This record gives sequence, structure tokens and C-alpha cells, in this order.
Amino acid sequence: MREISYSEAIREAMCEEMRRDPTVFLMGEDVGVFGGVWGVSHDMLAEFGEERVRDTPISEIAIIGAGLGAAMMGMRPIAEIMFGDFLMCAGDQIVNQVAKARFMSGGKAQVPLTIRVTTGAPGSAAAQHSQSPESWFMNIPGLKIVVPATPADAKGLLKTAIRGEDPVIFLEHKMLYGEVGPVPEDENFVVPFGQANIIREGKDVTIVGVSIMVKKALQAADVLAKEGIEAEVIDVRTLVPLDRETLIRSVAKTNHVIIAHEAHKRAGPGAEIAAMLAEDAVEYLDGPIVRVAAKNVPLPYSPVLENYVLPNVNDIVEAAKSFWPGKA
Amino acid sequence: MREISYSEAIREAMCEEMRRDPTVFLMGEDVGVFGGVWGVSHDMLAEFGEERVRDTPISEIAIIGAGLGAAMMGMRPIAEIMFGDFLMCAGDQIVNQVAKARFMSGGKAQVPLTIRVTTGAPGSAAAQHSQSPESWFMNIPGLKIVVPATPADAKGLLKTAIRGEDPVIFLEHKMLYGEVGPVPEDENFVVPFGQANIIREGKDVTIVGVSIMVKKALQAADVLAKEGIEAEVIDVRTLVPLDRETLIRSVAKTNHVIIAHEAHKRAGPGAEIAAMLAEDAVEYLDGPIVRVAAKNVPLPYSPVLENYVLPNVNDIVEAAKSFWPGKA
Amino acid sequence: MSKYSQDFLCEVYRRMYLIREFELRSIEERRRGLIPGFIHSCVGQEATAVGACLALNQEDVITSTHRGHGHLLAKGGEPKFMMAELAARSSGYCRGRGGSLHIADFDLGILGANGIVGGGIPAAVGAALAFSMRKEKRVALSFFGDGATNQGSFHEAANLAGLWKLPVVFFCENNLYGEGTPQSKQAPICDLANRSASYCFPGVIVDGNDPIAVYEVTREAVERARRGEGPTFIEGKTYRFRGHYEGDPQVYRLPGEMEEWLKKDPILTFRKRLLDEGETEEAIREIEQQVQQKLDEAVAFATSSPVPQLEDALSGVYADTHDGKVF
Amino acid sequence: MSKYSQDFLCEVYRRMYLIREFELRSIEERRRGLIPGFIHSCVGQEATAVGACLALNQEDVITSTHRGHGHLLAKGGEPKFMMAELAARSSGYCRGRGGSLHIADFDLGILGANGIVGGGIPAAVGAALAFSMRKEKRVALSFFGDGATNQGSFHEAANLAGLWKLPVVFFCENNLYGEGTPQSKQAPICDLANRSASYCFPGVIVDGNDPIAVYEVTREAVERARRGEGPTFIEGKTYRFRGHYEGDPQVYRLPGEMEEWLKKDPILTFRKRLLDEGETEEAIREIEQQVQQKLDEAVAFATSSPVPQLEDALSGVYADTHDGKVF
Ligand SMILES: Cc1ncc(C[n+]2csc(CCOP(=O)(O)OP(=O)(O)O)c2C)c(N)n1
Ligand SMILES: Cc1ncc(C[n+]2csc(CCOP(=O)(O)OP(=O)(O)O)c2C)c(N)n1
Ligand SMILES: [Mg+2]
Ligand SMILES: [Mg+2]
Repeated sequence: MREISYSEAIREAMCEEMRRDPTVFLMGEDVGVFGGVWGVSHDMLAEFGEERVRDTPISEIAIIGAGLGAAMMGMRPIAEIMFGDFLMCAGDQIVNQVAKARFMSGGKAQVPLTIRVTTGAPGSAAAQHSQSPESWFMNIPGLKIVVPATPADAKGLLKTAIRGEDPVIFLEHKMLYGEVGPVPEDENFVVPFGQANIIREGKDVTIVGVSIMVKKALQAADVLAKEGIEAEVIDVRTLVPLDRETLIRSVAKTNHVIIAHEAHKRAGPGAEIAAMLAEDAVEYLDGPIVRVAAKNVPLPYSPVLENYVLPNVNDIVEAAKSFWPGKA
Repeated sequence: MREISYSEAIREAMCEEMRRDPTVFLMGEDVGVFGGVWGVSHDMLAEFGEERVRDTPISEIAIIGAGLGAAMMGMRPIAEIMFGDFLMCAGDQIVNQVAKARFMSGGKAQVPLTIRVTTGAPGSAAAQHSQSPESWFMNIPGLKIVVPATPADAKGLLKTAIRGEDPVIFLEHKMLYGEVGPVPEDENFVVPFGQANIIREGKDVTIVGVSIMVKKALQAADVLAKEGIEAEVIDVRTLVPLDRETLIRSVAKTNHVIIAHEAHKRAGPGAEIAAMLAEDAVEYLDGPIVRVAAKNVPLPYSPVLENYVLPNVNDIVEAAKSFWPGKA
Repeated sequence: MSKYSQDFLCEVYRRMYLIREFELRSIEERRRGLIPGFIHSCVGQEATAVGACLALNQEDVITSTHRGHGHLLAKGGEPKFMMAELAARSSGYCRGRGGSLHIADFDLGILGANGIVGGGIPAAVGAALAFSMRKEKRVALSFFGDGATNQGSFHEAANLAGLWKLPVVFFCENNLYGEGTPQSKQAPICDLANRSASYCFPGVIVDGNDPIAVYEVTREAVERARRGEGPTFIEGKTYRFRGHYEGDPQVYRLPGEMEEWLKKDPILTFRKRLLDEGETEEAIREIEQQVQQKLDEAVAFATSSPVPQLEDALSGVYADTHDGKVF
Repeated sequence: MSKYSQDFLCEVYRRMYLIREFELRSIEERRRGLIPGFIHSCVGQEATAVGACLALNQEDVITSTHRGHGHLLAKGGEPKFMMAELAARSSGYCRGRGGSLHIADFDLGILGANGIVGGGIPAAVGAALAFSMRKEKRVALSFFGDGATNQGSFHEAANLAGLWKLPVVFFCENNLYGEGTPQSKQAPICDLANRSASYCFPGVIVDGNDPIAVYEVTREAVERARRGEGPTFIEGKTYRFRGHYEGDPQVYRLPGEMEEWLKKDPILTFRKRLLDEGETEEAIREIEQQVQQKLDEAVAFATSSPVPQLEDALSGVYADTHDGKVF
């Protein structure tokens, strides 16, 4: 299969959907002339024109709110928020309007709105440009939350988001944009929500990865393999809906689980995953549910400090080894 | 000890602090002439005047942002947000400004800002006026999150918030305002953060309650006692900081734990508590960590539906009994 | 007035009277226990709702507010489905899930009341964007209060609409108060219509108690929007006759203020004008009776409708592609 | 100009030149690897920063933006602590935790740069509220860009300040772009100063490349604020000479635009004026040399300063009452 980058995969999903469906359009800050500050929408303006690739003012409330209104009127907007950190500028629109419109209206409002947003620390971007908002809206019923970790999933999950009838927060990790991998060319290739992906099988410990930490989990699994520990690595892919079955089944097999995400540890996405497992799979556990995550401090600017705060491959390796202290 | 209501206890804390410290003041929508839509600040305008009891426009961003600026300049603002649901209107100010000011400035900014806000479902107020935002900001380092469940704690914790140097989100449950209980008259009575309160001892199961669910946990404990199950009820009091030691010690004794909160189950405050216990106390557990919480749907208007969605005493009782299926 | 047909004028009256009486009925039914939730009644503000909505076509859309009953009825909302919703019945507009703050009827172009001040304004702009992109000649009108103009959502939405010249009408019902705080203590500006200058579209002030005046400025704004010339801000000066919500002690009213405004009661005033225009007392009574009958039916419908099934609470969170069920 | 002393004019030049050279140095040091993070340079916009800050006293405060180096230096920020911060050293203003986007010095009244567009405006209003409540004759000035005026935060903050007549100056640096999007595609209004009418305080437009003109309008605004007459909105029309951030391909510039503006380079223009005013080339060179030396020292200071200790990351999240440590 041909290989393209995560960034190109996202662009491809958008372009294909915009070609097949005239109701799909993209709007956000600098998505047009600039091609997106991350370059994801480069040259889309040329193909689709100003009507469908819309540069907006720096108005997150208006971007999300206009997306909601357009979606309710039958369009399928893709609203880009440049950094996950800025989602909170539109907090009310997301939490009180977008998420609840369908339910409150007795099921009548359709909100096929995809909110594309970047997540994660790109390196020395400091506290307001490095956050991982994966869990910020997990408590809010009505939203779907998607965390692609590979180019193929980025394409397939984004298509599902755009084609679906519900609002989706689609989190693109900045440090994965350059990641290259096989991506189906099939225009109808979609990846359904709610299906975690077992990307490496193992019998000793389950590592549930979120977004970029899937990659680090795989690297950790390589290291662990050399020490005789066979890790099963699962890419959660969507946080809402969460594929409970796959996670539970894996834990039933390995009896040990690590959850790895770049968001802060406290009340990050791993909290819900751990709590779910502690409720539904506790009988399978032979040890603690360990979360490998960013420390509970704002992301520091200094590379040394940032590196210290962010979770890394070695943290996963150490966590896994801690299950078998004798082995160390 | 004389008994007063939760609402009066909060008012008393504000009045006492405003009398002893001229930098303390209250601002928010309708806190003055109206006395607060919940009546909490009744007659404070008369005592303290318009300068210190400030009616604001309906501008949550400005309320929180002005609170931040005033706090950094040496005032101790109490900013009232009428409903927890509206916190998201000021999401950026809370998450990116208030929470991070100290850290980002290298520790220089002081932000003694208390954000008083109501939480919980008051009954048929529907999806935008009934939410429990306890966990919405738990992932954000830099904030303290306080959930008083009794009149005494409401007073003592609010004083700690006002006197402290950090931003605090102080969540007042609407259905507790009328609750009456003993409250110390001592002007210097404060309740420190990070100390959970064991309000009923028991050996069989630990019930960790958040806010109004503490009350329901106590009622459940009474029911359980009749069935021979001795529940230990712990009022968590502050979610950030969380009193891990007290919770772990209790679980070490009872080996069973239920976490009860009114927020939606998914990624509610119980997720973090459960995850913490699954990580640090798993060896003590003789069963699943059960969360009793609101179902993952927006709060419905209909009383029948709302009642079905919200957690109740019986849910706790049933959860506890499920640990001993033989007993049923 | 005489340029309008008697039929039209009667229809204006019919809608205003319907709103007034619907509000009084629902207040009464709330007292009697049929309605469980809060009500923010629009008694006194009927003329803005009716004047504005009469200027719209059915395929045009509105977004509304916490004080939305009037807007919805004026846009064609069925009293019985509204009453059933207020009574939290499964036959209500939102199947009992929404209540007063969230009534919507997409078939009628009612995109929803809203519990968040200013919360519905951006969505109206988004709807207008959809119309504009599809080159449909439809218009979105957003109702909001004076207080809402101090929300960031108003500002960002107005800027976007002005920038993109979208077919949207910003309709501000300035009733002089936001809850218990007078408009003068919420913004330093007295005529909120002037705020439209920040977004380069016209701002118009109108007597919000005169439905015909409201109709005329709104029609002009709607036509402007349909011609692709962009938004208009309309400020209807009006007054609410009851508390912010039912039960509000209203400690904040200025002495004599209410009395002055009661003289301008839109229903009574317009009724008099109708008579002056040659409408007969009997014809008006007939309208009133029809309305009362409709409301009797609405209450009866609500009362006899079933409450929702418990498992109803779990559906409608997501789309049918997932059975609409929670996960 | 001649009404100003030579000393004052030299100080204006010194600060502008310092900013320009600080920016160029930091860009250079970033290329060389001393500085790890992004830089949004204000090259071309020195006159607004200097003119505005010269109108302030030390006890007055500012809030700044992502393009904040100029503001901070103009307000008295020490180049060496700034450079050390950019280099992520523990001797930096924020101990290496903040970087370019978050530099603050509370002693100098610098309440912080900001990574959120419009994010710092409400805090300036809050600072002004504190001054007003304590009856201090201090003023808060908030810098922000043209793009920021489309944020809800600007609107809500301006409304509150106008309502409460707080001693705050809203200083908009209109450099015609927000990232790669021209101002004309962000708002339908050309003169952003006119937006102040929505909040009932004056709006003034000034040549943002003329530090003396900026100084004069700001001084007037500051005096007005000190007299308790409330806010002023100042729009300084200016242009940024470099990319939005270093590395920006700048595909969006209009042909010829840059050339036109380069003719109005605030540094070169003011230098010429200084000479015209009778300042000698040598005296100016002397200033420039002093600045260069200061910057040499700043870079040396930064380079030789230690990077933070790992556990530093865990403190400063909360106050000392909790050891400042995370929990
Ligand atoms: C964001 C937000 N803040 C506060 C409230 C509480 N609230 C409900 S209605 C209202 C007053 C609204 O005033 P206005 O916009 O003038 O409308 P009116 O009630 O006068 O029709 C307030 C403050 C809310 N619902 N949403
Ligand atoms: C709320 C928010 N949205 C988007 C951004 C990304 N961003 C950073 S600077 C910038 C442009 C700001 O334009 P302007 O306010 O005119 O300031 P300038 O860069 O021209 O000085 C944008 C969009 C941000 N930092 N914050
Ligand atoms: Mg009003
Ligand atoms: Mg700009």
C-alpha cells in the first residue's frame, strides 16, 4: 500500500469528502491562504474555493457556533480550532450547545459537525499551546472524541466523523503530522468508532495507548520483549465511544494493564479507562492499573522541564517491569 | 452549637472575611440588589455597599478575567458564576489564564481568586442548568476544586479558599442550600483543603461521597446497617487536592469501595478517585470499584426522566449489596 | 395601519393574544402543578415576537432564548405541543426532555430556545451561512435580550455575520433588565442598536410594543438580508410585565416604571387600534374565544398525554446510526 | 517634536532601537540554537510599544500578547532576564517555565505576555478595578492586536471597563494581519477604534509608526483614566516586518505592501528626525553601541545561566502555603 503522512491522510480525507459531498466544507483560522498553520489544508483553497475553505476571524465561539448552525441546517462543516488549548474559548458552544442540541430538542437536531483540533506538546510551546484536551469534554454526553494515532486511522476515522450525524472532537497530535504509514486509497475506507485496535499481541501486560502514546507503547513493547515481557499494545482510537470489550478481553488475558496518554495524569482520559476497568475487569487484575501520563503541572517552556513532565517510552517500560519486581 | 443553613454558612463566611479584610469583595450577576439568584448574598449590598458587592453584566469572561486581574493586584475577589453550566462561557479564562498564571510567571503571580458557583440538578431545570462540573477542570493543574457537603464545611472551606493564595472553584450544591446543621461561630474556624472527612465509620464498605451524594451515602448507610452491612462514609470535601491517604486507609480496612457523585459517570470526579485507588490500593480490593453517578445523558427536563438519570440512595444500597450476592 | 388588510391586522392580534394567554395559562398550570420547571414569561413583550416573525417565511429560521414562548408561538409553534413540553410529556416538542428552555421545531424553522444567555446567536449565524452557501433565499433571525449583548458570543457572531454579509437579523428585545439588573448597570450604552456599527451593518431602534412598527423594520431587514446585503441589528424597546421568572420578588423595579409601561401594554393598545380601524368588538371577541379554545385544548392535550418512558432518557443523545442510544 | 527635551527623544530612540535589536538578536540566537521555542517578533512595531509605555509610570501595569517582547522592554523589562527566559534558563523571568509567550515581571507592572489572543485583556480590566477600588491613581494598559478585537474576551472586558469607568487603556496594534489573514478578512470594520463607541468611551487612531504621536495620545488616555473618566481605545496603525512567527513563509502579503511600509520604518524614520532635531550622529551611535553592549551581556548572561533543575517543574503550581508544589 502507498504510504503517506498523517497530515496528508487528514487532508486526503477532507478532500475526498468535499469532492463527493457538496455540503462538506472547512472553516477555521488560516485554513485557506495559509493552508492551515500546520499545513494540513495546503492547496485546498485552490481546489475548493473561498466558499468551501473559509478563513475565519480569530473567533472560536463564532467558528464552533457557526458550525453548529450550519450543521443543523444540513451542512457538514469541518471546523478547525488551531490548538486544543483554544477549545475552551468556545467552551459553552461545545458543552451547552453542540453536545446537547440533539437531546434537548427531543432528538430532532442533527449536528454533523466535525471539530478538528490539534493536541499535544510540539516542543517548548509552553503552557497554553501544549495541552492535551482529550478528557476535557469526556464528561459531556453528546460528543464523540476521537484520537487517531496512525495515518490510516487519521483518514478512516475522519471520514467516519464527517459522514456521521453527531458532533465529533477530532484530536490530531502535532507530533504525528509527519508520521508516515500505509493508508488505503479506497475512497470509502472508513474506520468505525468504538473499535480499539490491538496492534501488537502479547500475553503479559496490556498497554492501552492514546494518540501519540500508542507509538511510544510500541517502542516500549520492543524494549520489554528483550526482557522477556510480552506486551499487548492497544490503540484506543476513540475515547467516546470507548471499546470496553476489547480492553476487558485483553486484560482478562494479560492480567496487567498500563494506560498511557500525554494528557496530565489527574482526570486525564486514563482516569475513565482505569475506572472502567476497575469496575468491570477488576477480577482479572494481578496488579495495579498504572497510568503513564504527563505530571500534573502546566507544560513548561524549558525543554529539560518539558521532557521531565511528559511521559516517555521509558516510563512505560518501568511501569511494566514494576509488575514483576523480582525480574528486575 | 447553633445551627444554620448551608446558604447562610456561605454568606457568613463571605461577610466575616469581608469585615476582617478590605481586599475581599464579591462580584457576579445579580449578587447585589437581587441578593444572588439563590439568595446567598442577601443584604450584603446594604452592609458592604456597591463597591464591594458588585452587580456585573452577563459577561462570564469579564467576571473571571476581572477577578484574575484584581487578584494579581492584591485583591481577594469572590467571583460568582450563577450556574456551573456557565463556567464554560469563561473556559479560557479559567483554564489558560487563572490556573496557569502562577506557574507560567515562574511563581510570581498570586491569584487568590475564589470562584463560587452552583452545581447539581435543582429539579426540572434541564440540560443547561443542572450540570455538575466537578470534573471539568480537574485535569487542569493550578486550580483547587472544593465540594462542601455540609453547612460547617461550606463555611470553613470557603474561608480557606478566600484566605488562600490560589484560585479555587468552590461548588455549592443547589439542593444543599436549605440544609441546616451546626456551624462554628468562631470567626477563625477554617477547614483545610486536602482532608477528607470520615463521617461514619464502618468496616464492610467504603462509600466516598462527593457533594450532595454524601448525604445520600449516609442515608444508604442507614439502610445497609439494617441489612448488616456496615458502611464507612467519607466526604471527600476537596477533589483537588485529593486526600489519597484517608481514602486508601479506609479501603484497606473495608476492601470494598463505592464512589458516589451527581456528575455524569463517564469522566466524572469518580473516575479519578477510582483510578487513583486502582493504582494505589488495588491490593486491598475484594471487588470492583463501583461508581454511582448520573447516567451519561444530558439532564432531562421531565421529572420522571431526570429522576431516572440521577443517582439516588437506592443505587448506593444496591451497589453495596452487590458485593455480597449471597446475602441478597 | 390602514395600508394593511383587516385580515393581517387580525392575525397580528390573534398571535399576540395567543402569546399573552399562553403565558398566563402556563403560569396558572405551573401553579396547579401541571408544569414542573421554571417559566420565564414574555408577558408584555408580545409585539416584538409577533412583529418580527410575521416578517419571516416559514422556511426562514429563528433562534430564541430562555424567554422564548412568544417567539415560538409567533413563528407558528403549536400551543399543544408546547404545553405538552412544559408539562414534560412525551407528546411535547422535545418529548419532555427539553422543557421551556429548549423547545425546538425544525420543521417550522424554530432552532431552539436556549438556556444560555447569548448562546443561540452564533447558531443563527451558522444557519445563515448554510443558506448563503447553498444560495437559498432564506434568512435566520436571532432573538436575544439586552443582557445578551454583553456576551462574547454576541460579539463574535455579529462580527462574522457582518464580515461575511450573511442573511441574518439580530433582534434584541431590550426590556430594560437582565434578571434583576437594569440595562444601565449592564452596559454603558443606552441604545444597543448602535453596537451594530462595530460590525458595519445598520442598527435600527423600534418601539417594541408596536407590532406593526416591529413588522416593518424587520421586513426591511429581512429583505435586505435576502438581497444578500447582510445583517441588520434591530432593537425593540419593550418591557416585561412579570418577574424574570415566576416567583421573582422583583425588588429591583423603579417606582412608577411598571405603571408607565402598563399604559403601553401591546395587547390592549393594539386591540384599541383594531377597533379604531373598524374591526368590531364581536370579531375580536371571536378571535379571543378561538384562542382560549385552542389553549383549553392545549392544556387538555398536555394533561392527557403520557409521561415519557424511563428508557427514553437514554436515547436521542446520539444519532440513529448508533440507535440514538447513549454509550 | 521640539517641545520634548533631547534626553526624552534619545530615550525614545534608545528603547525603540533596543527592541529592534533585541528581536534581531533573539531571532539570531534562535537560529543558533540558544532559544528553543517559537518567537513572534515585533520588528516594525517598536513605536507603539515605546510610545505607549513612555506614557505610563512604573506603578502602572500592562498586559501583553504573543508579540510581547517590545511591550516588555518598553515597560522596563531587563533584556538579560528576557533573553535568559527565551533561552529557557533558570535565571529567566519565569525561571524557564514560561518562554516568550508568558514573560512577566510584577515588580515592573508587567502582568504577562499571553499565548491566547485577547486572553490578557480581561485581566487588565481587573487590575484597573483593583486600582479603582483602592483609590490608587494607577492605570492598566492592555496591548492587543487587530485580530484580538474579534474575540469575545475583548468585548466583555471593554464593556465592563466602560460601564465601571475603570482606569484602563485598550491599546490595539493594528498591523493589518492576524497570522496570515488580513484584517479586512477578519472584521468588516476598517478603523477598529470605532468599536469603542459600543462601550461609550473614546476611540483614537494614531500613526503607530510615530512614537511621539503614540506617546501623546496615550498620555492623554492615561491622564483621562487617572482622572477617573474611564477607558480609551487607541488604535495604532502599524505593520510587522517579519513573519507572524520566525519561519512563516508569508505567502499572504500583498505585492508592494511591505515596500511601502518599510519606507515608514519607525527606527529609521525616528533616527532621521533625531538628527533633524540636532542630535549628533555620534550621540546616536553611542546609544546604539550601549544597546548592543547590553544585548551582548544579555546573550552572555543567558548562555552562561544554568538550565532549570528537574524538580523545578513541580513547584510554582500552587502557592507557598502548599510549598508551591503540585498535588
Ligand atoms: C451565560 C449565562 N449567564 C447567566 C445566565 C442566567 N440568566 C438567565 S436569563 C438572564 C438575564 C438575561 O437578560 P436579557 O438578555 O436582557 O434577557 P431577558 O431575561 O431580559 O429577556 C440571566 C443572567 C444564563 N442563563 N446564561
Ligand atoms: C484564542 C486564540 N486563537 C488563535 C490563536 C493563534 N494565534 C496566535 S497569534 C494569532 C494572530 C493574532 O493576530 P493579532 O491579534 O492581529 O496580533 P498580531 O499577531 O498581528 O500581533 C493567532 C490566530 C491564539 N493564540 N489564541
Ligand atoms: Mg432584558
Ligand atoms: Mg495583527
